[in-house]
Amino acid sequence: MSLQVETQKIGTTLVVRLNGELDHHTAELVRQQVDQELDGDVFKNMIVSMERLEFMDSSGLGVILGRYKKVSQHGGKMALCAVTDSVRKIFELSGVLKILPLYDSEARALTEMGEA
Amino acid sequence: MSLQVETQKIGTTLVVRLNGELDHHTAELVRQQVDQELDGDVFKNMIVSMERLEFMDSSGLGVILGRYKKVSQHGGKMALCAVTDSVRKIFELSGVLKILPLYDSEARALTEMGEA
Amino acid sequence: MMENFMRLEFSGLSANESFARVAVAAFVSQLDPDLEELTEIKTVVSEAVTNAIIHGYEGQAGNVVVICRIEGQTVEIMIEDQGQGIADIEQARQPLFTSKPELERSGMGFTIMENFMDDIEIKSELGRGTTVRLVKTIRSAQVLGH
Amino acid sequence: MMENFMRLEFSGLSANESFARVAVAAFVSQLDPDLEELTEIKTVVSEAVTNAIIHGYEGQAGNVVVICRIEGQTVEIMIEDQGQGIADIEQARQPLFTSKPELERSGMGFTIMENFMDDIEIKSELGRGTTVRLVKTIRSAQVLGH
Ligand SMILES: Nc1ncnc2c1ncn2[C@@H]1O[C@H](COP(=O)(O)OP(=O)(O)O)[C@@H](O)[C@H]1O
Ligand SMILES: Nc1ncnc2c1ncn2[C@@H]1O[C@H](COP(=O)(O)OP(=O)(O)O)[C@@H](O)[C@H]1O
Repeated sequence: MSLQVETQKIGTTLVVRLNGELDHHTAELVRQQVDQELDGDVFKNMIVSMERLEFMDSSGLGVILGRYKKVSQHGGKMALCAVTDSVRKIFELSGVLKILPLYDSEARALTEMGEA
Repeated sequence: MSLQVETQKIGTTLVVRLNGELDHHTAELVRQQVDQELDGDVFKNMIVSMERLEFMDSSGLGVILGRYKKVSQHGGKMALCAVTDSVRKIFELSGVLKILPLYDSEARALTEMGEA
Repeated sequence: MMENFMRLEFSGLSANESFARVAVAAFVSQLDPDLEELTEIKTVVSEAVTNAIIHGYEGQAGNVVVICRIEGQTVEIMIEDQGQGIADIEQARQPLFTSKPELERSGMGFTIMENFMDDIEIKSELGRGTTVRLVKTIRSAQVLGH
Repeated sequence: MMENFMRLEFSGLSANESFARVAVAAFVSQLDPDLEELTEIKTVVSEAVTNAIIHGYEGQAGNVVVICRIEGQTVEIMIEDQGQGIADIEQARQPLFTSKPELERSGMGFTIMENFMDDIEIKSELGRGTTVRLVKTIRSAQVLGH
Protein backbone atom coordinates (compact mmCIF):
# COMPACT_ATOMS: atom_id res chain seq x y z
CA MET A 1 0.00 0.00 0.00
CA SER A 2 1.30 3.44 -0.82
CA LEU A 3 0.14 5.12 2.40
CA GLN A 4 1.10 4.41 5.99
CA VAL A 5 -1.10 5.81 8.74
CA GLU A 6 0.42 6.06 12.19
CA THR A 7 -1.66 7.11 15.19
CA GLN A 8 -0.46 8.13 18.64
CA LYS A 9 -2.35 9.22 21.72
CA ILE A 10 -0.80 12.21 23.46
CA GLY A 11 -2.93 13.33 26.44
CA THR A 12 -6.40 13.95 25.02
CA THR A 13 -5.06 14.53 21.52
CA LEU A 14 -4.90 11.97 18.72
CA VAL A 15 -1.87 12.53 16.51
CA VAL A 16 -2.26 11.09 13.01
CA ARG A 17 0.92 10.87 10.92
CA LEU A 18 0.55 10.32 7.18
CA ASN A 19 3.42 8.81 5.23
CA GLY A 20 3.18 8.33 1.45
CA GLU A 21 0.41 9.20 -0.99
CA LEU A 22 -3.11 10.18 0.02
CA ASP A 23 -5.68 9.82 -2.78
CA HIS A 24 -9.14 8.30 -3.19
CA HIS A 25 -7.66 4.80 -3.07
CA THR A 26 -5.77 5.29 0.19
CA ALA A 27 -8.27 7.70 1.83
CA GLU A 28 -10.28 4.67 2.95
CA LEU A 29 -7.34 3.57 5.09
CA VAL A 30 -7.22 6.91 6.89
CA ARG A 31 -10.99 6.91 7.40
CA GLN A 32 -11.04 3.42 8.90
CA GLN A 33 -7.98 3.74 11.08
CA VAL A 34 -8.75 7.18 12.46
CA ASP A 35 -12.45 6.50 13.04
CA GLN A 36 -11.58 3.34 14.92
CA GLU A 37 -9.44 5.42 17.27
CA LEU A 38 -11.99 8.22 17.54
CA ASP A 39 -14.87 5.83 18.23
CA GLY A 40 -12.97 3.63 20.67
CA ASP A 41 -11.51 6.29 22.91
CA VAL A 42 -12.45 9.73 24.18
CA PHE A 43 -10.19 12.09 22.32
CA LYS A 44 -10.86 15.76 22.43
CA ASN A 45 -8.46 17.05 19.81
CA MET A 46 -6.69 15.83 16.70
CA ILE A 47 -3.47 16.76 14.92
CA VAL A 48 -2.78 15.61 11.37
CA SER A 49 0.95 15.58 10.72
CA MET A 50 1.94 15.64 7.04
CA GLU A 51 5.69 15.90 7.13
CA ARG A 52 6.11 12.72 5.11
CA LEU A 53 3.03 13.06 2.93
CA GLU A 54 4.43 13.06 -0.61
CA PHE A 55 1.17 13.47 -2.46
CA MET A 56 -2.38 14.59 -1.68
CA ASP A 57 -5.32 15.42 -3.91
CA SER A 58 -8.88 16.58 -3.16
CA SER A 59 -9.86 13.09 -1.97
CA GLY A 60 -7.35 13.62 0.83
CA LEU A 61 -8.93 16.97 1.58
CA GLY A 62 -12.33 15.23 1.79
CA VAL A 63 -11.21 12.63 4.31
CA ILE A 64 -9.52 15.28 6.46
CA LEU A 65 -12.62 17.49 6.45
CA GLY A 66 -14.70 14.44 7.33
CA ARG A 67 -12.55 13.81 10.43
CA TYR A 68 -12.75 17.52 11.28
CA LYS A 69 -16.55 17.30 11.35
CA LYS A 70 -16.41 14.34 13.73
CA VAL A 71 -13.92 15.99 16.06
CA SER A 72 -15.76 19.33 16.18
CA GLN A 73 -19.12 17.63 16.76
CA HIS A 74 -17.63 16.42 20.03
CA GLY A 75 -16.37 19.90 20.89
CA GLY A 76 -12.77 19.11 19.98
CA LYS A 77 -10.21 21.12 18.01
CA MET A 78 -8.20 20.01 15.03
CA ALA A 79 -4.92 21.24 13.57
CA LEU A 80 -2.69 20.43 10.61
CA CYS A 81 1.07 20.52 10.63
CA ALA A 82 4.20 20.21 8.52
CA VAL A 83 2.66 20.30 5.04
CA THR A 84 4.66 20.49 1.81
CA ASP A 85 4.11 23.40 -0.60
CA SER A 86 1.84 21.57 -3.03
CA VAL A 87 -0.33 20.18 -0.24
CA ARG A 88 -0.57 23.65 1.29
CA LYS A 89 -1.81 24.99 -2.05
CA ILE A 90 -4.70 22.52 -2.03
CA PHE A 91 -5.68 23.52 1.51
CA GLU A 92 -5.47 27.19 0.53
CA LEU A 93 -7.64 26.81 -2.56
CA SER A 94 -10.36 25.09 -0.56
CA GLY A 95 -10.46 27.75 2.17
CA VAL A 96 -9.77 25.07 4.79
CA LEU A 97 -7.04 27.19 6.34
CA LYS A 98 -9.74 29.64 7.51
CA ILE A 99 -11.12 26.99 9.84
CA LEU A 100 -8.13 24.74 10.49
CA PRO A 101 -4.89 26.12 11.92
CA LEU A 102 -1.68 25.05 10.23
CA TYR A 103 1.55 24.79 12.25
CA ASP A 104 5.12 24.31 11.13
CA SER A 105 5.78 21.32 13.32
CA GLU A 106 4.01 18.68 15.34
CA ALA A 107 5.65 20.00 18.52
CA ARG A 108 4.24 23.45 17.89
CA ALA A 109 0.77 22.02 17.19
CA LEU A 110 0.89 20.04 20.44
CA THR A 111 1.82 23.17 22.41
CA GLU A 112 -1.07 25.09 20.86
CA MET A 113 -3.43 22.23 21.72
CA GLY A 114 -2.24 22.52 25.32
CA GLU A 115 -0.60 19.09 25.33
CA ALA A 116 3.01 20.12 25.90
CA MET B 1 18.53 13.41 -20.07
CA SER B 2 18.41 10.32 -17.90
CA LEU B 3 22.10 9.40 -18.27
CA GLN B 4 25.20 11.32 -17.31
CA VAL B 5 28.51 10.25 -18.81
CA GLU B 6 31.66 11.37 -17.01
CA THR B 7 35.09 10.71 -18.48
CA GLN B 8 38.48 11.05 -16.78
CA LYS B 9 41.98 10.43 -18.07
CA ILE B 10 44.15 8.55 -15.60
CA GLY B 11 47.60 7.81 -17.10
CA THR B 12 46.91 5.96 -20.34
CA THR B 13 43.50 4.76 -19.15
CA LEU B 14 40.18 6.39 -19.94
CA VAL B 15 37.75 6.01 -17.05
CA VAL B 16 34.08 6.26 -18.09
CA ARG B 17 31.56 6.69 -15.27
CA LEU B 18 27.90 6.04 -16.06
CA ASN B 19 25.23 7.61 -13.90
CA GLY B 20 21.53 6.92 -14.52
CA GLU B 21 19.82 4.74 -17.12
CA LEU B 22 21.56 3.23 -20.13
CA ASP B 23 19.19 2.12 -22.89
CA HIS B 24 18.91 2.55 -26.67
CA HIS B 25 17.93 6.20 -26.22
CA THR B 26 20.89 7.13 -24.04
CA ALA B 27 23.44 4.74 -25.63
CA GLU B 28 24.04 7.35 -28.33
CA LEU B 29 25.38 9.71 -25.67
CA VAL B 30 27.92 7.15 -24.49
CA ARG B 31 28.96 6.36 -28.05
CA GLN B 32 29.54 10.00 -28.96
CA GLN B 33 31.25 11.09 -25.79
CA VAL B 34 33.55 8.08 -25.45
CA ASP B 35 34.48 7.97 -29.13
CA GLN B 36 35.36 11.64 -29.06
CA GLU B 37 37.81 10.91 -26.24
CA LEU B 38 39.15 7.75 -27.87
CA ASP B 39 39.63 9.43 -31.26
CA GLY B 40 41.13 12.62 -29.88
CA ASP B 41 43.74 11.15 -27.58
CA VAL B 42 45.95 8.09 -27.41
CA PHE B 43 44.41 5.96 -24.69
CA LYS B 44 45.52 2.43 -24.29
CA ASN B 45 43.00 1.10 -21.82
CA MET B 46 39.48 1.80 -20.70
CA ILE B 47 37.51 1.25 -17.50
CA VAL B 48 33.73 1.49 -17.43
CA SER B 49 32.54 2.28 -13.92
CA MET B 50 28.89 1.44 -13.23
CA GLU B 51 28.49 2.17 -9.58
CA ARG B 52 25.70 4.65 -10.23
CA LEU B 53 24.16 2.95 -13.23
CA GLU B 54 20.57 2.30 -12.15
CA PHE B 55 19.39 0.56 -15.28
CA MET B 56 20.95 -1.13 -18.30
CA ASP B 57 19.45 -3.29 -21.05
CA SER B 58 20.99 -5.06 -24.07
CA SER B 59 21.40 -1.74 -25.91
CA GLY B 60 23.83 -0.80 -23.14
CA LEU B 61 25.61 -4.08 -23.65
CA GLY B 62 25.90 -3.27 -27.38
CA VAL B 63 27.47 0.12 -26.86
CA ILE B 64 29.96 -1.28 -24.34
CA LEU B 65 30.95 -4.13 -26.67
CA GLY B 66 31.34 -1.58 -29.46
CA ARG B 67 33.83 0.42 -27.35
CA TYR B 68 35.60 -2.81 -26.41
CA LYS B 69 36.18 -3.55 -30.11
CA LYS B 70 37.70 -0.12 -30.64
CA VAL B 71 39.98 -0.35 -27.62
CA SER B 72 41.19 -3.88 -28.42
CA GLN B 73 41.81 -2.99 -32.08
CA HIS B 74 44.42 -0.60 -30.75
CA GLY B 75 45.92 -3.24 -28.50
CA GLY B 76 44.32 -1.87 -25.34
CA LYS B 77 42.58 -3.62 -22.47
CA MET B 78 39.14 -2.92 -21.09
CA ALA B 79 37.55 -3.64 -17.70
CA LEU B 80 34.19 -3.17 -16.02
CA CYS B 81 33.68 -2.29 -12.40
CA ALA B 82 31.13 -1.79 -9.66
CA VAL B 83 28.04 -3.27 -11.36
CA THR B 84 24.71 -3.85 -9.64
CA ASP B 85 23.21 -7.36 -9.52
CA SER B 86 20.77 -6.92 -12.38
CA VAL B 87 23.41 -5.40 -14.66
CA ARG B 88 25.77 -8.24 -13.79
CA LYS B 89 23.09 -10.73 -14.84
CA ILE B 90 22.93 -9.17 -18.30
CA PHE B 91 26.70 -9.35 -18.68
CA GLU B 92 26.66 -12.97 -17.53
CA LEU B 93 23.92 -14.03 -19.94
CA SER B 94 25.83 -12.58 -22.87
CA GLY B 95 29.09 -14.28 -22.02
CA VAL B 96 30.83 -10.90 -21.92
CA LEU B 97 32.46 -11.73 -18.58
CA LYS B 98 34.57 -14.34 -20.37
CA ILE B 99 36.34 -11.58 -22.28
CA LEU B 100 35.95 -8.56 -20.02
CA PRO B 101 37.19 -8.63 -16.43
CA LEU B 102 34.82 -7.30 -13.78
CA TYR B 103 36.20 -5.67 -10.62
CA ASP B 104 34.49 -4.63 -7.42
CA SER B 105 35.75 -1.08 -7.49
CA GLU B 106 37.28 1.50 -9.76
CA ALA B 107 40.42 1.58 -7.59
CA ARG B 108 40.88 -2.15 -8.02
CA ALA B 109 40.38 -1.91 -11.78
CA LEU B 110 42.97 0.88 -11.97
CA THR B 111 45.50 -1.22 -10.07
CA GLU B 112 44.92 -4.16 -12.38
CA MET B 113 45.39 -1.88 -15.38
CA GLY B 114 48.72 -0.82 -13.91
CA GLU B 115 47.63 2.77 -13.33
CA ALA B 116 47.90 2.95 -9.55
CA MET C 1 10.02 21.11 -31.92
CA MET C 2 9.19 18.08 -29.84
CA GLU C 3 6.06 16.14 -30.70
CA ASN C 4 4.95 13.07 -28.85
CA PHE C 5 1.79 11.14 -28.14
CA MET C 6 0.51 8.48 -25.80
CA ARG C 7 -2.86 6.90 -25.07
CA LEU C 8 -3.44 4.94 -21.91
CA GLU C 9 -6.53 2.86 -21.23
CA PHE C 10 -7.12 0.99 -17.98
CA SER C 11 -9.74 -0.59 -15.73
CA GLY C 12 -11.58 1.95 -13.59
CA LEU C 13 -10.18 0.67 -10.32
CA SER C 14 -9.01 2.99 -7.56
CA ALA C 15 -5.69 1.12 -7.47
CA ASN C 16 -5.01 2.59 -10.93
CA GLU C 17 -5.21 6.21 -9.76
CA SER C 18 -1.56 6.25 -8.69
CA PHE C 19 -0.56 4.26 -11.77
CA ALA C 20 -2.17 6.89 -14.04
CA ARG C 21 -0.38 9.75 -12.23
CA VAL C 22 3.00 8.04 -12.47
CA ALA C 23 2.54 7.19 -16.15
CA VAL C 24 1.57 10.73 -17.13
CA ALA C 25 4.39 12.18 -15.01
CA ALA C 26 6.91 9.85 -16.70
CA PHE C 27 5.63 10.92 -20.12
CA VAL C 28 5.70 14.64 -19.32
CA SER C 29 9.15 14.45 -17.72
CA GLN C 30 10.75 14.71 -21.18
CA LEU C 31 9.78 18.40 -21.05
CA ASP C 32 11.97 18.89 -17.96
CA PRO C 33 9.22 20.22 -15.69
CA ASP C 34 10.25 21.34 -12.23
CA LEU C 35 8.96 19.49 -9.18
CA GLU C 36 6.07 21.91 -8.69
CA GLU C 37 4.85 21.56 -12.28
CA LEU C 38 5.16 17.79 -12.07
CA THR C 39 3.19 17.66 -8.82
CA GLU C 40 0.48 19.86 -10.33
CA ILE C 41 0.16 17.53 -13.31
CA LYS C 42 0.06 14.45 -11.08
CA THR C 43 -2.63 16.10 -8.98
CA VAL C 44 -4.94 17.01 -11.86
CA VAL C 45 -4.60 13.54 -13.41
CA SER C 46 -5.49 12.08 -10.03
CA GLU C 47 -8.55 14.36 -9.79
CA ALA C 48 -9.92 13.57 -13.23
CA VAL C 49 -9.23 9.83 -13.08
CA THR C 50 -10.80 9.60 -9.62
CA ASN C 51 -13.88 11.45 -10.92
CA ALA C 52 -14.19 9.02 -13.83
CA ILE C 53 -14.10 6.09 -11.40
CA ILE C 54 -16.36 7.53 -8.67
CA HIS C 55 -18.80 9.75 -10.55
CA GLY C 56 -18.54 8.37 -14.08
CA TYR C 57 -18.76 4.65 -13.35
CA GLU C 58 -20.10 4.82 -9.77
CA GLY C 59 -18.40 1.57 -8.83
CA GLN C 60 -19.44 -0.23 -12.03
CA ALA C 61 -16.79 -1.72 -14.32
CA GLY C 62 -15.56 0.53 -17.11
CA ASN C 63 -12.35 1.72 -18.68
CA VAL C 64 -10.73 5.11 -18.24
CA VAL C 65 -8.72 6.60 -21.10
CA VAL C 66 -5.91 9.12 -20.67
CA ILE C 67 -4.45 10.72 -23.80
CA CYS C 68 -1.37 12.96 -23.69
CA ARG C 69 0.00 15.00 -26.54
CA ILE C 70 3.19 17.02 -26.37
CA GLU C 71 3.82 19.84 -28.81
CA GLY C 72 6.81 22.00 -28.12
CA GLN C 73 6.67 22.82 -24.41
CA THR C 74 2.90 22.31 -24.15
CA VAL C 75 1.18 19.19 -22.91
CA GLU C 76 -2.47 18.41 -23.57
CA ILE C 77 -4.06 15.77 -21.36
CA MET C 78 -7.50 14.28 -22.03
CA ILE C 79 -9.23 12.07 -19.47
CA GLU C 80 -12.27 10.20 -20.75
CA ASP C 81 -14.89 7.88 -19.35
CA GLN C 82 -18.04 6.37 -20.85
CA GLY C 83 -20.03 6.65 -17.66
CA GLN C 84 -22.98 8.67 -16.29
CA GLY C 85 -22.04 12.05 -17.65
CA ILE C 86 -22.61 15.42 -15.95
CA ALA C 87 -26.06 17.02 -16.02
CA ASP C 88 -24.98 20.58 -15.22
CA ILE C 89 -21.34 21.38 -15.99
CA GLU C 90 -21.62 24.97 -14.68
CA GLN C 91 -22.73 23.69 -11.30
CA ALA C 92 -20.14 20.88 -11.28
CA ARG C 93 -17.35 23.43 -11.68
CA GLN C 94 -18.39 25.46 -8.63
CA PRO C 95 -15.85 25.22 -5.81
CA LEU C 96 -17.10 22.90 -3.07
CA PHE C 97 -19.96 21.53 -5.18
CA THR C 98 -20.22 17.77 -5.00
CA SER C 99 -23.01 15.36 -5.86
CA LYS C 100 -21.58 12.79 -3.45
CA PRO C 101 -21.16 14.44 -0.02
CA GLU C 102 -21.94 11.04 1.56
CA LEU C 103 -18.62 9.78 0.16
CA GLU C 104 -16.83 12.74 1.81
CA ARG C 105 -15.99 14.29 -1.54
CA SER C 106 -14.71 17.82 -1.12
CA GLY C 107 -16.07 19.25 -4.36
CA MET C 108 -12.67 20.78 -5.11
CA GLY C 109 -11.59 18.55 -8.02
CA PHE C 110 -12.49 20.90 -10.88
CA THR C 111 -11.27 23.94 -8.94
CA ILE C 112 -7.87 22.30 -8.50
CA MET C 113 -7.74 21.37 -12.20
CA GLU C 114 -8.55 24.99 -13.14
CA ASN C 115 -5.90 26.36 -10.83
CA PHE C 116 -3.09 23.94 -11.63
CA MET C 117 -3.47 23.99 -15.42
CA ASP C 118 -3.48 26.77 -18.02
CA ASP C 119 -6.71 25.63 -19.63
CA ILE C 120 -9.59 23.25 -18.95
CA GLU C 121 -12.47 22.10 -21.15
CA ILE C 122 -15.21 19.74 -20.02
CA LYS C 123 -17.44 17.87 -22.44
CA SER C 124 -20.13 15.60 -21.12
CA GLU C 125 -23.30 13.89 -22.23
CA LEU C 126 -25.71 12.19 -19.84
CA GLY C 127 -25.49 8.43 -20.08
CA ARG C 128 -22.60 8.63 -22.56
CA GLY C 129 -19.64 9.89 -20.59
CA THR C 130 -17.29 12.74 -19.86
CA THR C 131 -14.08 14.10 -21.36
CA VAL C 132 -11.89 16.57 -19.50
CA ARG C 133 -9.21 18.32 -21.57
CA LEU C 134 -6.37 19.95 -19.67
CA VAL C 135 -3.54 22.01 -21.15
CA LYS C 136 -0.34 23.28 -19.57
CA THR C 137 2.82 24.84 -20.93
CA ILE C 138 5.92 23.77 -19.05
CA ARG C 139 7.94 26.89 -18.39
CA SER C 140 10.85 25.74 -16.26
CA ALA C 141 12.89 24.27 -19.13
CA GLN C 142 12.37 27.40 -21.23
CA VAL C 143 13.75 29.62 -18.51
CA LEU C 144 16.91 27.55 -18.51
CA GLY C 145 17.06 27.93 -22.28
CA HIS C 146 16.93 24.20 -23.09
CA MET D 1 -8.19 -12.57 -6.84
CA MET D 2 -6.85 -9.41 -8.35
CA GLU D 3 -7.68 -8.64 -11.95
CA ASN D 4 -6.52 -5.56 -13.74
CA PHE D 5 -5.87 -4.35 -17.24
CA MET D 6 -4.09 -1.56 -19.05
CA ARG D 7 -3.31 -0.74 -22.66
CA LEU D 8 -0.69 1.82 -23.54
CA GLU D 9 -0.10 3.16 -27.04
CA PHE D 10 2.62 5.66 -27.88
CA SER D 11 4.76 7.09 -30.68
CA GLY D 12 7.72 4.88 -31.57
CA LEU D 13 10.32 7.35 -30.33
CA SER D 14 13.37 6.26 -28.37
CA ALA D 15 12.50 8.86 -25.72
CA ASN D 16 9.47 6.68 -24.90
CA GLU D 17 11.53 3.62 -23.97
CA SER D 18 12.02 4.80 -20.41
CA PHE D 19 8.43 6.03 -20.23
CA ALA D 20 7.16 2.55 -21.18
CA ARG D 21 9.34 0.87 -18.54
CA VAL D 22 8.18 3.23 -15.81
CA ALA D 23 4.52 2.87 -16.77
CA VAL D 24 4.60 -0.94 -16.76
CA ALA D 25 6.58 -0.99 -13.50
CA ALA D 26 4.01 1.34 -11.87
CA PHE D 27 1.19 -0.92 -13.04
CA VAL D 28 2.87 -4.13 -11.87
CA SER D 29 3.85 -2.64 -8.51
CA GLN D 30 0.36 -3.45 -7.16
CA LEU D 31 1.57 -7.08 -7.03
CA ASP D 32 4.32 -6.10 -4.57
CA PRO D 33 7.24 -7.40 -6.65
CA ASP D 34 10.67 -7.19 -5.09
CA LEU D 35 13.32 -4.94 -6.63
CA GLU D 36 14.81 -7.77 -8.67
CA GLU D 37 11.48 -8.77 -10.21
CA LEU D 38 10.68 -5.14 -10.96
CA THR D 39 14.06 -4.60 -12.64
CA GLU D 40 13.57 -7.74 -14.71
CA ILE D 41 10.18 -6.50 -15.89
CA LYS D 42 11.55 -3.06 -16.70
CA THR D 43 14.38 -4.67 -18.66
CA VAL D 44 12.19 -6.90 -20.82
CA VAL D 45 9.78 -4.04 -21.59
CA SER D 46 12.77 -1.96 -22.60
CA GLU D 47 14.04 -4.78 -24.86
CA ALA D 48 10.76 -5.37 -26.66
CA VAL D 49 9.85 -1.68 -27.05
CA THR D 50 13.33 -0.89 -28.35
CA ASN D 51 13.02 -3.74 -30.87
CA ALA D 52 9.66 -2.40 -32.07
CA ILE D 53 11.24 1.03 -32.62
CA ILE D 54 14.54 -0.10 -34.19
CA HIS D 55 13.66 -3.30 -36.03
CA GLY D 56 9.89 -2.95 -36.44
CA TYR D 57 9.71 0.65 -37.62
CA GLU D 58 13.36 1.16 -38.60
CA GLY D 59 13.20 4.86 -37.84
CA GLN D 60 9.83 5.37 -39.57
CA ALA D 61 6.88 6.77 -37.64
CA GLY D 62 4.60 4.20 -36.03
CA ASN D 63 2.91 3.47 -32.73
CA VAL D 64 3.95 0.86 -30.19
CA VAL D 65 1.29 -0.82 -28.05
CA VAL D 66 1.93 -2.33 -24.62
CA ILE D 67 -0.89 -4.31 -23.01
CA CYS D 68 -0.69 -5.59 -19.43
CA ARG D 69 -3.10 -7.94 -17.75
CA ILE D 70 -2.89 -8.96 -14.12
CA GLU D 71 -4.61 -12.10 -12.90
CA GLY D 72 -3.85 -13.15 -9.38
CA GLN D 73 -0.08 -12.90 -9.01
CA THR D 74 0.61 -13.30 -12.72
CA VAL D 75 1.27 -10.50 -15.17
CA GLU D 76 0.98 -10.88 -18.92
CA ILE D 77 2.66 -8.20 -21.03
CA MET D 78 2.16 -7.88 -24.79
CA ILE D 79 4.31 -5.55 -26.88
CA GLU D 80 3.05 -4.93 -30.41
CA ASP D 81 4.19 -3.05 -33.48
CA GLN D 82 2.85 -2.88 -37.01
CA GLY D 83 6.26 -2.73 -38.61
CA GLN D 84 8.52 -4.96 -40.75
CA GLY D 85 7.93 -8.24 -39.00
CA ILE D 86 10.48 -11.03 -38.46
CA ALA D 87 11.34 -13.39 -41.33
CA ASP D 88 12.83 -16.19 -39.22
CA ILE D 89 11.76 -16.24 -35.58
CA GLU D 90 13.95 -19.27 -34.72
CA GLN D 91 17.02 -17.41 -35.90
CA ALA D 92 15.97 -14.15 -34.22
CA ARG D 93 15.80 -15.93 -30.85
CA GLN D 94 19.39 -17.21 -31.06
CA PRO D 95 21.65 -15.55 -28.49
CA LEU D 96 23.88 -12.92 -30.13
CA PHE D 97 21.94 -12.99 -33.41
CA THR D 98 21.19 -9.52 -34.71
CA SER D 99 20.18 -8.24 -38.13
CA LYS D 100 21.63 -4.82 -37.31
CA PRO D 101 25.26 -5.26 -36.19
CA GLU D 102 26.04 -1.87 -37.77
CA LEU D 103 23.88 -0.28 -35.05
CA GLU D 104 25.94 -2.07 -32.40
CA ARG D 105 22.99 -4.27 -31.40
CA SER D 106 24.10 -7.09 -29.14
CA GLY D 107 21.57 -9.67 -30.29
CA MET D 108 20.73 -10.43 -26.65
CA GLY D 109 17.23 -8.93 -26.47
CA PHE D 110 15.22 -12.12 -26.86
CA THR D 111 17.66 -14.11 -24.69
CA ILE D 112 17.16 -11.59 -21.88
CA MET D 113 13.38 -11.74 -22.29
CA GLU D 114 13.49 -15.56 -22.10
CA ASN D 115 15.67 -15.50 -19.02
CA PHE D 116 13.87 -12.79 -17.08
CA MET D 117 10.32 -14.00 -17.69
CA ASP D 118 8.53 -17.31 -17.11
CA ASP D 119 7.18 -17.52 -20.64
CA ILE D 120 7.66 -15.84 -24.01
CA GLU D 121 5.70 -16.13 -27.27
CA ILE D 122 6.60 -14.31 -30.47
CA LYS D 123 4.13 -13.82 -33.31
CA SER D 124 5.23 -12.03 -36.44
CA GLU D 125 4.18 -11.54 -40.03
CA LEU D 126 6.41 -9.91 -42.63
CA GLY D 127 5.20 -6.45 -43.48
CA ARG D 128 2.45 -6.60 -40.85
CA GLY D 129 4.23 -6.47 -37.53
CA THR D 130 5.29 -8.31 -34.42
CA THR D 131 3.72 -9.18 -31.07
CA VAL D 132 5.79 -10.39 -28.15
CA ARG D 133 3.87 -11.91 -25.25
CA LEU D 134 5.68 -12.18 -21.93
CA VAL D 135 4.36 -13.79 -18.75
CA LYS D 136 5.70 -13.72 -15.22
CA THR D 137 4.33 -14.75 -11.86
CA ILE D 138 5.39 -12.46 -9.05
CA ARG D 139 6.50 -14.63 -6.17
CA SER D 140 7.80 -12.23 -3.57
CA ALA D 141 4.38 -11.15 -2.25
CA GLN D 142 3.21 -14.75 -1.99
CA VAL D 143 6.13 -15.66 0.21
CA LEU D 144 5.11 -12.92 2.60
CA GLY D 145 1.60 -14.32 2.55
CA HIS D 146 -0.11 -11.19 1.24
N1 LIG E 1 -16.26 11.99 -14.84
C1 LIG E 1 -17.42 12.44 -14.27
N2 LIG E 1 -18.57 11.79 -14.52
C2 LIG E 1 -19.73 12.22 -13.96
N3 LIG E 1 -19.82 13.27 -13.12
C3 LIG E 1 -18.69 13.93 -12.82
C4 LIG E 1 -17.44 13.55 -13.37
N4 LIG E 1 -16.49 14.40 -12.91
C5 LIG E 1 -17.14 15.27 -12.11
N5 LIG E 1 -18.46 15.00 -12.03
C6 LIG E 1 -19.48 15.75 -11.28
O1 LIG E 1 -18.94 17.02 -10.94
C7 LIG E 1 -18.95 17.20 -9.51
C8 LIG E 1 -17.79 18.05 -9.07
O2 LIG E 1 -16.56 17.35 -9.28
P1 LIG E 1 -15.28 17.74 -8.43
O3 LIG E 1 -15.10 19.22 -8.47
O4 LIG E 1 -14.14 16.91 -8.90
O5 LIG E 1 -15.67 17.35 -6.93
P2 LIG E 1 -15.88 15.94 -6.19
O6 LIG E 1 -15.21 14.84 -7.00
O7 LIG E 1 -15.22 16.12 -4.87
O8 LIG E 1 -17.36 15.73 -6.10
C9 LIG E 1 -18.99 15.81 -8.95
O9 LIG E 1 -19.51 15.77 -7.65
C10 LIG E 1 -19.86 15.08 -9.98
O10 LIG E 1 -21.22 15.31 -9.73
N1 LIG F 1 9.74 -5.97 -33.29
C1 LIG F 1 10.58 -6.49 -34.23
N2 LIG F 1 10.35 -6.27 -35.55
C2 LIG F 1 11.16 -6.80 -36.49
N3 LIG F 1 12.25 -7.55 -36.20
C3 LIG F 1 12.53 -7.80 -34.91
C4 LIG F 1 11.73 -7.29 -33.87
N4 LIG F 1 12.25 -7.70 -32.69
C5 LIG F 1 13.34 -8.44 -32.99
N5 LIG F 1 13.52 -8.50 -34.32
C6 LIG F 1 14.59 -9.25 -35.04
O1 LIG F 1 15.14 -10.18 -34.13
C7 LIG F 1 16.55 -9.96 -33.99
C8 LIG F 1 17.02 -10.31 -32.60
O2 LIG F 1 16.46 -9.44 -31.66
P1 LIG F 1 17.19 -9.22 -30.26
O3 LIG F 1 17.51 -10.55 -29.65
O4 LIG F 1 16.36 -8.30 -29.43
O5 LIG F 1 18.58 -8.52 -30.62
P2 LIG F 1 18.95 -7.07 -31.17
O6 LIG F 1 17.81 -6.12 -30.91
O7 LIG F 1 20.17 -6.70 -30.39
O8 LIG F 1 19.21 -7.21 -32.63
C9 LIG F 1 16.74 -8.52 -34.38
O9 LIG F 1 18.06 -8.24 -34.82
C10 LIG F 1 15.72 -8.34 -35.50
O10 LIG F 1 16.20 -8.85 -36.72
